[in-house]
Amino acid sequence: MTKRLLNRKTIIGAVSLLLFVLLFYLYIPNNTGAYTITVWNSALIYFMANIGTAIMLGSCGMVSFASPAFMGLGAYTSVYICMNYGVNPFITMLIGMLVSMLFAVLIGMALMRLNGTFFTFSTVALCQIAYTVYNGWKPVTGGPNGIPRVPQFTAFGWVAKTYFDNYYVLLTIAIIAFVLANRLGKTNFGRAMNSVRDNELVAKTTGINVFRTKVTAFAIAAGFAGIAGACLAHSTHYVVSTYFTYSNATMYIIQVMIGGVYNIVGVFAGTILITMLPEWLRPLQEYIKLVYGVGVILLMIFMPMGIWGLGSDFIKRIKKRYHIKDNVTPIGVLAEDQEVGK
Amino acid sequence: MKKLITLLLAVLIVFGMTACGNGGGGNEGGGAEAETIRIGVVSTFSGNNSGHGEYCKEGAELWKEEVNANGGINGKLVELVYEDNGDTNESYQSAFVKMLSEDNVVAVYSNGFSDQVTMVIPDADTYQIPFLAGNSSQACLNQGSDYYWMIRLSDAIVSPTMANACVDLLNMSKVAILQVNDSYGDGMADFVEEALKARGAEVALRLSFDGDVVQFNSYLAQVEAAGVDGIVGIAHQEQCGPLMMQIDAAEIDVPLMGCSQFATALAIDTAGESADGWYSLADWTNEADTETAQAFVKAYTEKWGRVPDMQSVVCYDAMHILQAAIESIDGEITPAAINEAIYKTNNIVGAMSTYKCDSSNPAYEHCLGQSIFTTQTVNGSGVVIGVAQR
Amino acid sequence: MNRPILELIDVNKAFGGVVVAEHVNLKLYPGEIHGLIGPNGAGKTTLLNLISGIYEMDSGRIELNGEDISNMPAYLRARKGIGRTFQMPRFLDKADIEENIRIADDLANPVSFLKSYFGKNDRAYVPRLNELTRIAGFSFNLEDDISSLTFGQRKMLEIIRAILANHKVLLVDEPAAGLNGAEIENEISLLKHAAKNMNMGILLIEHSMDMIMNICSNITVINFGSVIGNGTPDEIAANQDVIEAYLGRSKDA
Amino acid sequence: MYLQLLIVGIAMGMIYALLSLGIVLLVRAVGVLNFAEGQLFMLGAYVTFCLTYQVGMPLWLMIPIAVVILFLFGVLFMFSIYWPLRKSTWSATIIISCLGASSVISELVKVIWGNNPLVYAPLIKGTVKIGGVNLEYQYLIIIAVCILMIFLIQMLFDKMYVGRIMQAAAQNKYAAGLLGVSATLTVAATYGISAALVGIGGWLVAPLFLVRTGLSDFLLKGFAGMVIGGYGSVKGAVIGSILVGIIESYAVLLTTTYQNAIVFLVLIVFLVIKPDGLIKGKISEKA
Repeated sequence: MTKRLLNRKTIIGAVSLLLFVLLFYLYIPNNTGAYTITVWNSALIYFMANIGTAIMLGSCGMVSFASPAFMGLGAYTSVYICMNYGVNPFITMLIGMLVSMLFAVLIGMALMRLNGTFFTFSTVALCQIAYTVYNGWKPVTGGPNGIPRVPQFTAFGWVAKTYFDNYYVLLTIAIIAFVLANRLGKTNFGRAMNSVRDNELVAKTTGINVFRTKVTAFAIAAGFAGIAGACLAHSTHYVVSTYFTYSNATMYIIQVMIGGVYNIVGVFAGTILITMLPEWLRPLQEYIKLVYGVGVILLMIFMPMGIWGLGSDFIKRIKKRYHIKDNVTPIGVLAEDQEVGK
Repeated sequence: MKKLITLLLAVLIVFGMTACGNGGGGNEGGGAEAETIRIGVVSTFSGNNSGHGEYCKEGAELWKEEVNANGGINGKLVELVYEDNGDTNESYQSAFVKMLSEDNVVAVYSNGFSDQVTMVIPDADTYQIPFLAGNSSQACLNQGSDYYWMIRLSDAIVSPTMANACVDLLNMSKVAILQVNDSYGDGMADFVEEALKARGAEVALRLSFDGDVVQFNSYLAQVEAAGVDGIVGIAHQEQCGPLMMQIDAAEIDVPLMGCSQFATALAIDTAGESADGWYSLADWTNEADTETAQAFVKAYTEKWGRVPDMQSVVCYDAMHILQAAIESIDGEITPAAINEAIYKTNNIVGAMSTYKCDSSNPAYEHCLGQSIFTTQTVNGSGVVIGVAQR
Repeated sequence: MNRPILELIDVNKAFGGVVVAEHVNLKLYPGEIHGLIGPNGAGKTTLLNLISGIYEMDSGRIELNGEDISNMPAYLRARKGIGRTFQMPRFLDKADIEENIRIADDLANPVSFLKSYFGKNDRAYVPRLNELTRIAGFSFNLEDDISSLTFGQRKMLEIIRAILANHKVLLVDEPAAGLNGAEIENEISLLKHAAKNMNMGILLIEHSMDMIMNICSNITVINFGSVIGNGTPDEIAANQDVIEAYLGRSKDA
Repeated sequence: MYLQLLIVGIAMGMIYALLSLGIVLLVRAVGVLNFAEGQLFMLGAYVTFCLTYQVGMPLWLMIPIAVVILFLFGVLFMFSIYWPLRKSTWSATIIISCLGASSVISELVKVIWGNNPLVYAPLIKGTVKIGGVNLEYQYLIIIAVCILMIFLIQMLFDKMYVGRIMQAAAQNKYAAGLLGVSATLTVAATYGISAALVGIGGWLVAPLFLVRTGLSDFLLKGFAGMVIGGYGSVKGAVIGSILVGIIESYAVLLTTTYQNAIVFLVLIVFLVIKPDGLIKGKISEKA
């Protein structure tokens, strides 16, 4: 019985993977213009950063505004090493990620003593500090002028010249990030994070080091943000302090919440939606932000679990309507009953 | 179940997205292209700086009406295409790339911030479409792009003029520079400091503040303590008013010189009496006494019911430069041909200045502006006391 | 009898001026169900919190299997083998039942992060969970939400969770409160199973004297934070101090 | 110069205090950090501007009417932003809807009053010299009003029945329900009072910094003041805000480029070292 189940799951998985590859690698780039691709590119970059925010929020239950700070750290580290030592961007990107994570561990050790609102506010402060430093430290960050002509992605003689080339690179990195993060929730560390989110007392009495779990989650989030920042710099060929402002942080948080914090696919949907929304709402002209604000409030009120929550409710209803039963594992029923119940 | 939702969402998103993309693209092009000249304007029409976009659009629309009333350029009517660049740098780039790749325009004007312009200059190169910009950062010229054109005077050119005015006109010898710490302010302050030093004036203090700061008292306490005999201010339009008011309230009685933002109607209006006595090196003032300038102000005020801003006039003049360039083309009007024609720009009289492409100094070749006003604010209006040629 | 699994030696704790534990000594043996009783506000739950490390002691010593754990943080004590349940059952309420069970399994069978990341999602704990749930006399689906269980079932699931975590010591806080008769019967057999078959030492707070007298082999009585009686159920029933503490309280009330 | 910087810092701190008083009120009553408080501050400036110049009311009439309008707006805000989400298990939902609300308020203001800053004449023109600093008279008014407000809030919380209920509501919704008072009404009233309070703050700073949407940027400094002062303490919020003003002012001596960073760095250090703040608030749950 289990085998058959696995088969059905595998088939759905394989088909969706195939469709996914077809859609994202072939359909989109061949059916959109350069402009839409730039929008996709920024959505993919935001998505990478948002994975981190979603891990913090959905798994660990902490609202963090810090992702622009770590994006900046990743971006400037990568660009600095890349431009001064001529190292391949793909390698410097990883260095940027590691530097972000290192800083996150150090900062996290201080900030994770704070609970709830105070942690949130301290990340806002962190974001402000980071922006000020990026804007002021001219020798490294280029100050307010930023660093133009950042090297493009290159590998084995291939250079990402156009936005389409960047799209493939970013998509691949985003997929890797997605796969890495998606599995995280099913590990023991993922469960540790969830118990920290839901009930710290339960966490403590089941042997979970709450402090270390939080710091680690913060570092992981910073890692994703660092990669995203480096991608932003290399794909737009430019890095400047105004990429990493507090208002960007609020945008990221909105994207995550609109998508649905529980699931990374939801986060992806939210990111795409919020990034595309201004494009769709363009006919509204100066009322864009008004409609956007009202929309955000309504979404929070009527679907607090975001798009993902809406989607799973919808599927639940369909299953109920057509009497499709979920595969469940009954516990506590006698073995004989189990046979009969089937 | 999770996979099912995933699949559903992915499909929905993708089709929604591409449908939108195609829909947007489908409206453009086609038959209209042959008869009209399409010029793009990328500006901020939503969010915190939407004022810039409004002024810019009003200037452009005024020009379009004038041109089309006279039968267009070379018999072809002009059509303006607008893109809203939103709040972030990324959305600026998207809007700009959309303009270049999908809107079928032959040239683009944009009044984005300096860092945004810096970001998209490579895109203009890639698509080989002339890009006229309303910013004044030397860093943009330094990129050495073929397609980027600066309408105003570059900071590097203005700064010596400002230093001269400070030293000769206002007798400053020990100066405090108050600058906004963004791409515009920082670049400008560097050049001004250099130019002042070259003229033998001492820069005793250089204080920088963020773009959202409106409380300068702690800075002014330092300025006062330093005992300077002159202040140079470089700030955003919205900051100029409070800065002038606070300097007035602090009774710091030294000659004052500001960047072009200090002569804008908005800054003077908000500062009221406190604006009196400020000198400014301004690209534009509504009191400019040239014939074309007065005609522009009159036409603008009649059409829109308010006085123009610098954003309007820069855009208006950029359109005039394009008009002259397109008129000089014999054959087909292509972006490349227009760009070639801009290289031949010679003494075009705009509302703000005359424009000329001067290839004698390669560093400033793409900077078209020729003159800048020295103004003094008297009784709530900027009086032109001189015009400095470059 | 063999060595005590858990030993409290002269434990003291005060909140501000209020003394909640004073010179408390207690021994808990493996396989024993040890009752902890006392009037309301006597400091029973506080004592559990001190043992599990949620509060820090002011002075004294707690030994687990002869090892001093007095200065260990709560999570390390849990890893060493101290488990507990709460008056109001506590779960990860945004997660499903499986996840709630698996955090206990993670503690019982710790694997490295990498192994858990790349390894297969095995459910080795299911047979044992099945067995325990059958003893507890209810059933559920692993994929259900916690909210689909009744209050009594949740209390029992909490005990099951602690058993699955292979704790050596289990601190149970008022397991019978809010449960009906049948449920209490099932719960008692669950606790007895844990003590007998798993050789756990169980420290039980309960107000229902019936249950205490029925299942406990030893009872400790505390009042105002100090131990006023200790012994077998029969000894306690005859202890004059204890009777006074309870009767005195009923007079006030 | 050190004395001058001190005075300048205190003056600025008082402005932050106006904002942090409104924030602290909500923190005490509903335990929510309102990320749209800055927009309510700005709205106050616009509403008073409208009543004074566009409607043409005299001051004595304008203030009560403005207070009523802002109070009602606060109540509306509460019912649209806070109330539907009060039972949400994610603290983030309220933060997000506040962020949405801040965008809505800013944009509405722009639609109604346009993009350009507006000028609001000060109540008393001119400056006064204190300790070598020329300060606008407006600062003295701000300080006076600030002290008055602290007094009023203390009265409200400690002496009046409603205030005690509000506090009870913040600490234990269940208990507040038992008191027989509709928790809804108290929370609504708190939002109203907070909006009116902060709005009056906006009116006070308008002559100094113009009537403009950027006024909302003071929010973060107001937060910082409240956090340094002690979460939920009224006196603490004022003292903390003044401290933020002073730190910001003295930071100029060290560096101007990193001024902002210094303020927030001090804040983080403060949070980590002394999580309870200067004055321990009624609701502390930091660590």
